[in-house]
Amino acid sequence: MNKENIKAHKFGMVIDLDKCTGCGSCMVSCMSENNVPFKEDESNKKDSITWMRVYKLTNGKSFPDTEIAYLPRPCQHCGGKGDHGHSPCVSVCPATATDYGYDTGIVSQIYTRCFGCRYCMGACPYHARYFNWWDPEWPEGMEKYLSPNVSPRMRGVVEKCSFCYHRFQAARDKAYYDGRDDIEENEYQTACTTACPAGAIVFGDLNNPAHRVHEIVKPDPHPASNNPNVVGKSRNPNVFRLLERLGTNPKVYYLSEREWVRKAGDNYLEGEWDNIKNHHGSESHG
Amino acid sequence: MFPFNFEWAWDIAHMVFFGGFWYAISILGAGLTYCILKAAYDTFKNGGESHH
Amino acid sequence: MKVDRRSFLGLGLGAVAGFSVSPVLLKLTDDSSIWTQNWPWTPVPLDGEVMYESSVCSLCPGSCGISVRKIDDRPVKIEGLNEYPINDGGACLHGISGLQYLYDPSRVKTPLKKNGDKFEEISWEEAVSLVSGKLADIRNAGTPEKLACISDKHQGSVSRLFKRLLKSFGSPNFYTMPSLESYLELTAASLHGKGTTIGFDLENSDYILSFGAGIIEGWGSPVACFKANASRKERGATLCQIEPRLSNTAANADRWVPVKPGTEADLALGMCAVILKNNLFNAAAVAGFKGGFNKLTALLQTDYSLSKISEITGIKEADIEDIATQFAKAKMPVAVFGKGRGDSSQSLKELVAVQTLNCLVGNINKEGGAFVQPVKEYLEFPEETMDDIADKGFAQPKLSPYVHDLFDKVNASSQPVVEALFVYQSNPCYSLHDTKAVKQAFGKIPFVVSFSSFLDETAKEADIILPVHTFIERLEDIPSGAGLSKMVVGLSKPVVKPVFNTKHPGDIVFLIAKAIDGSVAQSFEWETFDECLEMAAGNIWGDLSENGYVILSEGVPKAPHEIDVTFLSKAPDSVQPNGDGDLLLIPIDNMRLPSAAQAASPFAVKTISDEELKGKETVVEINPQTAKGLKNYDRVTLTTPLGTAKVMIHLSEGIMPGLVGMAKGLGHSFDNKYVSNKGVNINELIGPVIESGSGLDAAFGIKTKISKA
Amino acid sequence: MDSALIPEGAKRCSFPIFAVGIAIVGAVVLWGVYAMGLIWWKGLNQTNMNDYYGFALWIWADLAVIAVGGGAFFTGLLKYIFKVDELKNIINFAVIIGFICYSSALLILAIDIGQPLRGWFIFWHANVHSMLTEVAFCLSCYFAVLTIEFIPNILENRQANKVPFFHHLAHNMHGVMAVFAATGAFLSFFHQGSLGGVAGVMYGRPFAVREGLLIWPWTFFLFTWSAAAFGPCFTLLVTKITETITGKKLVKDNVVHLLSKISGWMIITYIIAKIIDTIYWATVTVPGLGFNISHFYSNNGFYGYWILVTEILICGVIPGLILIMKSTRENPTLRLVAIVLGVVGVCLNRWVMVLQIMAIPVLSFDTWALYVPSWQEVATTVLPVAYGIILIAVTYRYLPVFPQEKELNYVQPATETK
Repeated sequence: MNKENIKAHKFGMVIDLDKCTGCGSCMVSCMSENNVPFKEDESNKKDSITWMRVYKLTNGKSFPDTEIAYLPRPCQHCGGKGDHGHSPCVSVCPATATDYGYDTGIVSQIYTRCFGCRYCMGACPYHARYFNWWDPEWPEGMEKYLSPNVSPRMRGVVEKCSFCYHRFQAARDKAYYDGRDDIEENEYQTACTTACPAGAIVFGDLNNPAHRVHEIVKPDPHPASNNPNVVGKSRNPNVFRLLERLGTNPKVYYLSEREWVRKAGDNYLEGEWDNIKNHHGSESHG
Repeated sequence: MFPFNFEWAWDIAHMVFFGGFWYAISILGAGLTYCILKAAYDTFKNGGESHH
Repeated sequence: MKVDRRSFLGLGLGAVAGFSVSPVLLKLTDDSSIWTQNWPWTPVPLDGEVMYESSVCSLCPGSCGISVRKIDDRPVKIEGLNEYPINDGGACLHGISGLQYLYDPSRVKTPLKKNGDKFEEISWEEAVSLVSGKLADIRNAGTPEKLACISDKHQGSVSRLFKRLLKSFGSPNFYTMPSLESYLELTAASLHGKGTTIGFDLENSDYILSFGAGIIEGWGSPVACFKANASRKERGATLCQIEPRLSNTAANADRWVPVKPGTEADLALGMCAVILKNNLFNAAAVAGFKGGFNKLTALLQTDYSLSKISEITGIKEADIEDIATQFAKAKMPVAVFGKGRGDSSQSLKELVAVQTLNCLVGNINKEGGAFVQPVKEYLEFPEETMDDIADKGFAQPKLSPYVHDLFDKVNASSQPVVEALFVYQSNPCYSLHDTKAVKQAFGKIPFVVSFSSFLDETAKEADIILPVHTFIERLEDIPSGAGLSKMVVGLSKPVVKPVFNTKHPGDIVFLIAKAIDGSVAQSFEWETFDECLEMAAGNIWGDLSENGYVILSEGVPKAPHEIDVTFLSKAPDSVQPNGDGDLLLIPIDNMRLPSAAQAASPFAVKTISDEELKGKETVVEINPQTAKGLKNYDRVTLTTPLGTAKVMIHLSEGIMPGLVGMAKGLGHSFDNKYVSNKGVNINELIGPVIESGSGLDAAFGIKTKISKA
Repeated sequence: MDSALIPEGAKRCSFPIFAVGIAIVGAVVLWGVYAMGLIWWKGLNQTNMNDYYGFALWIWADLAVIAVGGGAFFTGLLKYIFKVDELKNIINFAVIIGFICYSSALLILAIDIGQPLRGWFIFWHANVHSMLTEVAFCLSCYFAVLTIEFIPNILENRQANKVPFFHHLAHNMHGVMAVFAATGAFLSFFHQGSLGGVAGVMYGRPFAVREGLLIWPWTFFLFTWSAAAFGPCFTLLVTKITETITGKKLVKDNVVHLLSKISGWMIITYIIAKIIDTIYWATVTVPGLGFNISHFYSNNGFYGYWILVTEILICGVIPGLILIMKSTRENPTLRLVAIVLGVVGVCLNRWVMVLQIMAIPVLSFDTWALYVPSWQEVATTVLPVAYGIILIAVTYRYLPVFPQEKELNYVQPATETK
């Protein structure tokens, strides 16, 4: 557990919700990259495996003042309270089937280890975790397009977004092969990032000031003044995280110039938002 | 569960948790063993008579 | 010793105890868990050497460059191709799902012949001889013009070969399905002269005035449009979306102006009037107007006054004036037309009216404006060899100007006006209005040949199906850039060996032509399509095969253009919807749901919102005011003059009261349980409305009633 | 025909009647077993659980039976450690009930997990930071303890006891029972607690999360306490039911009164703690995360403040008060009411701590998720009840479960002896 290792990466992404068009490319790119199965009826979104799910947000106003925004939701790869790596899901998994990579900040899922207790799903407020209620099935011949980089999951286990960890491994191996001790920013990009036609997703190392994601997010390395659990809050007034006040410390940030969209990122008591919106994002009273 | 499982770490959490666990197990084990042995002993002492 | 109950009991317990301490249980436990980790019915993809092959996607007119990741000879992932002039890396969900089409359960695996109401497999030889035989009969009867062909587009070598086959055979009846390209060319033909087309410089414009064009709904070349739209933020460009419903484009726009459906043309002309009245037009540009500009001006001042237009469109006078002014005063404004994806029915009045806005502010062939230039033809074929029959037949007038009234003609007459019909890369029985009538027409055509990869709605109506390679199994030139400022032709390459017993459409044409023999065969003296394409592409072939694409035109065209407003100055009427219901049913185009030739993939269907599809039922969108106490997912019956449909409703504040929005692209009926038998096909509920003066099907919706089911 | 097995001097119904009764309940068991088979064979798609409801009916049943099964460890604790000797007259039954509850709990867990054949990974690859790991370990160990506590009673069967070895074994086990009971109490404290911890540590779920002491959220202690408090209620309830069915008085009133009294005081102390916890959570914890508690009880078709009131006041405060006051406690009807309310209350608490947590939206743009269990879930949840009835019937018939039975039913059977 080399928590203090300075060379440790902290991969994360920032998604520009003003650019996102809700087109679904990220969802499908993720599905085909990660051998996600499909079944006859996927219209019940509560049992439809979508590592990357695009939520539709509305400002709740009536015609013609109503507005829509789309919010893509991969696994948030939470660093947990104080960013110590005790993500809500990792800390509860009884069989160490999901783990926190202190060298990458990525929350892994070991399908052959998971025995399907689903505690992690209960613990995740983002519904980023999905259970294989059914055996995965592909129409005859279609299993030929499955990628060897990600093993298809068997029935009865939990799966979720891995930030395309296999792409990181590939990039790392290549770097090692070329005798470099680290990978380049563009060498490791997730499938959703590369697919997004609007270029709304920026992925990189939050620990590396040279990376675009860091430039946009400007994460504050110190715990938030009013909530020691919150670490890595963005210094960009238009950037926020989902449910930041819970202290889950996601590595997925969102960017929007629309106030109502930023407000939708967290929960606020009467009047709270107005007090804090000016000095940005979502302050916490925790 | 055992030091040879790779999750195992000699940290406080494991020592406390499995300390408690193995402690309980050994108490139960010891207790049971005692009862069985004692019962066997009594059985032969009283020549298979269930009354004493 | 005698085994009494007591010692038996003891033995039993002993046995159990012995077994439970033996390693057998442990071993079993371990093995069983290892088994669950390697269930034989959970596939394990084979590993191998990783390769990337670049090609071009032809699932939609966007024609993006794609990079296909392969493991040995297995394609496993399609991604956008970096540095490709159209999409530069990005990709849409349908292109990414491309591999699912390759293994689609509804693929036609070998030539099929209709026998009764079932299909039976036949050999290619038999299939070709059946087709050529029938064609020979038609020709010998001296009525070659009774062979008709429907293709998705008229550009590109494959379509050209079909056209060539018809001409050398002796028929002028080559039709294309409605598409944004066709509308761009029609509009250009009306205003700027035949043979020209229009492109919009969205990526440079600073004020985009969109009349319902679904710029992020799949309009034109989707990925390019996504990029242009996304760059607005940096460029400080404004998007004003005029549309009755809060589409994704409207939601993403800087300004959304809800307009009464079908009044867009009047709004555009109303804005023209404002621009003229307030002297906001570009005098130099207007000086060049032909075709009765004064007449038009007069017309605009009288019939398109602010107050009138405000009433017709339901938009405040101030807003109309404001938008018109902003548009006219912008440095690089552009007005964009083509409702939704721009590939369904449109009114020429609306298209021309919007383009006239561009003409008035003089942004034609200016950076960030509308580019008008001749359609770039990059292919050269030798003259067809025509015999007398061919000459005679080809000289006949075309049966009808557009594909939809071709079917009207077929249905109208008692004896067959069309003896044989070829259908390539299109699905009229699904995607044209009033599909029932279209299917009826197919029934009346004695001999229908489908060149399709899938057993889709149209293929099902055919007598012979000649299955063609899917887009990643074949070599083809893909002209692209629908609606864009640049014209590009890309080269789609076979990245995988054909999965089934299919052929390249071009090669099939050759086989048929050669089998008909005579002058027809002489027009097709190529051995393979590859050879033919190399010849036809001629001077650009080198670059095309080298780089995978050739840019035909880029940047502001130098070509001079004319502006002729005759069509508008004749004061054409706006179309009115059919039916008598109190509500108006309008189609909703949505990026996640393709509505044309290609059905959605299982992945795409998985992304469809449960506000559009729930289980097997279509969910329609209505405003709570219209709903009158109905709740989300209540079931209602939709009734239009064409029929009824049971649907669920979703209450949305994003749609104008009085409207019922229904997603396009649902209700397929072919053999793919992941995609078909889900919801209703809106084209079964909406019938064509022919626009006087253009003859186009301009139905933008249909009156409907809803009643609680 | 089975008279040889029936305890000496005890009156039992005729075997055919007994057999018929067992057969009827057995049918229910078979139904449950069929559903269980379906689930193991076809997987959890047989349930109505989904990605929002990873925890559902079963986990509630699991927590509930463990809570009401708490009577065993608590009674044992009082009897063997605190030497409350009267309780020897009910301890056997308490142990049997506990045995039923815990075996059911383990069975439910075996059905609930998606990969039953890998279930042992929870031990083998244990993550000691997970409350569920603690549950699994303590639960199975404590089940072993219950089995050990149950064995002597079985060996006291008329026939078994004839075997000298069994006779002595039973005798010796009674001898050291205090050691087992102590271990059991220790284990129970931790698994009851960690079951509460399961919810309390979910800091992604504002409705569940609690602050606490060291690694243990307050729910940890509340669960242990509530199990100890309401467990005896369940023991008494089942005793009452058995007495009604058999038409015999089986446990002397002084024993019942004593246990009721202890239970009463436990309930009162628990409910005070629970109220304080609720108030602190509602006024400090949750607002700090941006929620009004109204959020948890509105805008949905089922969960309202009624559930909070029912759990804490009607099924907590009221039974507590009834049981601590001599007059009400010794009134059979009121006592019964209190006992029933208590059992309902603790089950309701477990329901809230499993299903309501899952139902509540946390993301501001998410919606309430309500769920209705499938028949397979219901059947497998009913299964333990039926199995419990059968086990009680059999043990009552063939084992000397109630030491006072003979005495109470010698002179004038089935009447109150005051």
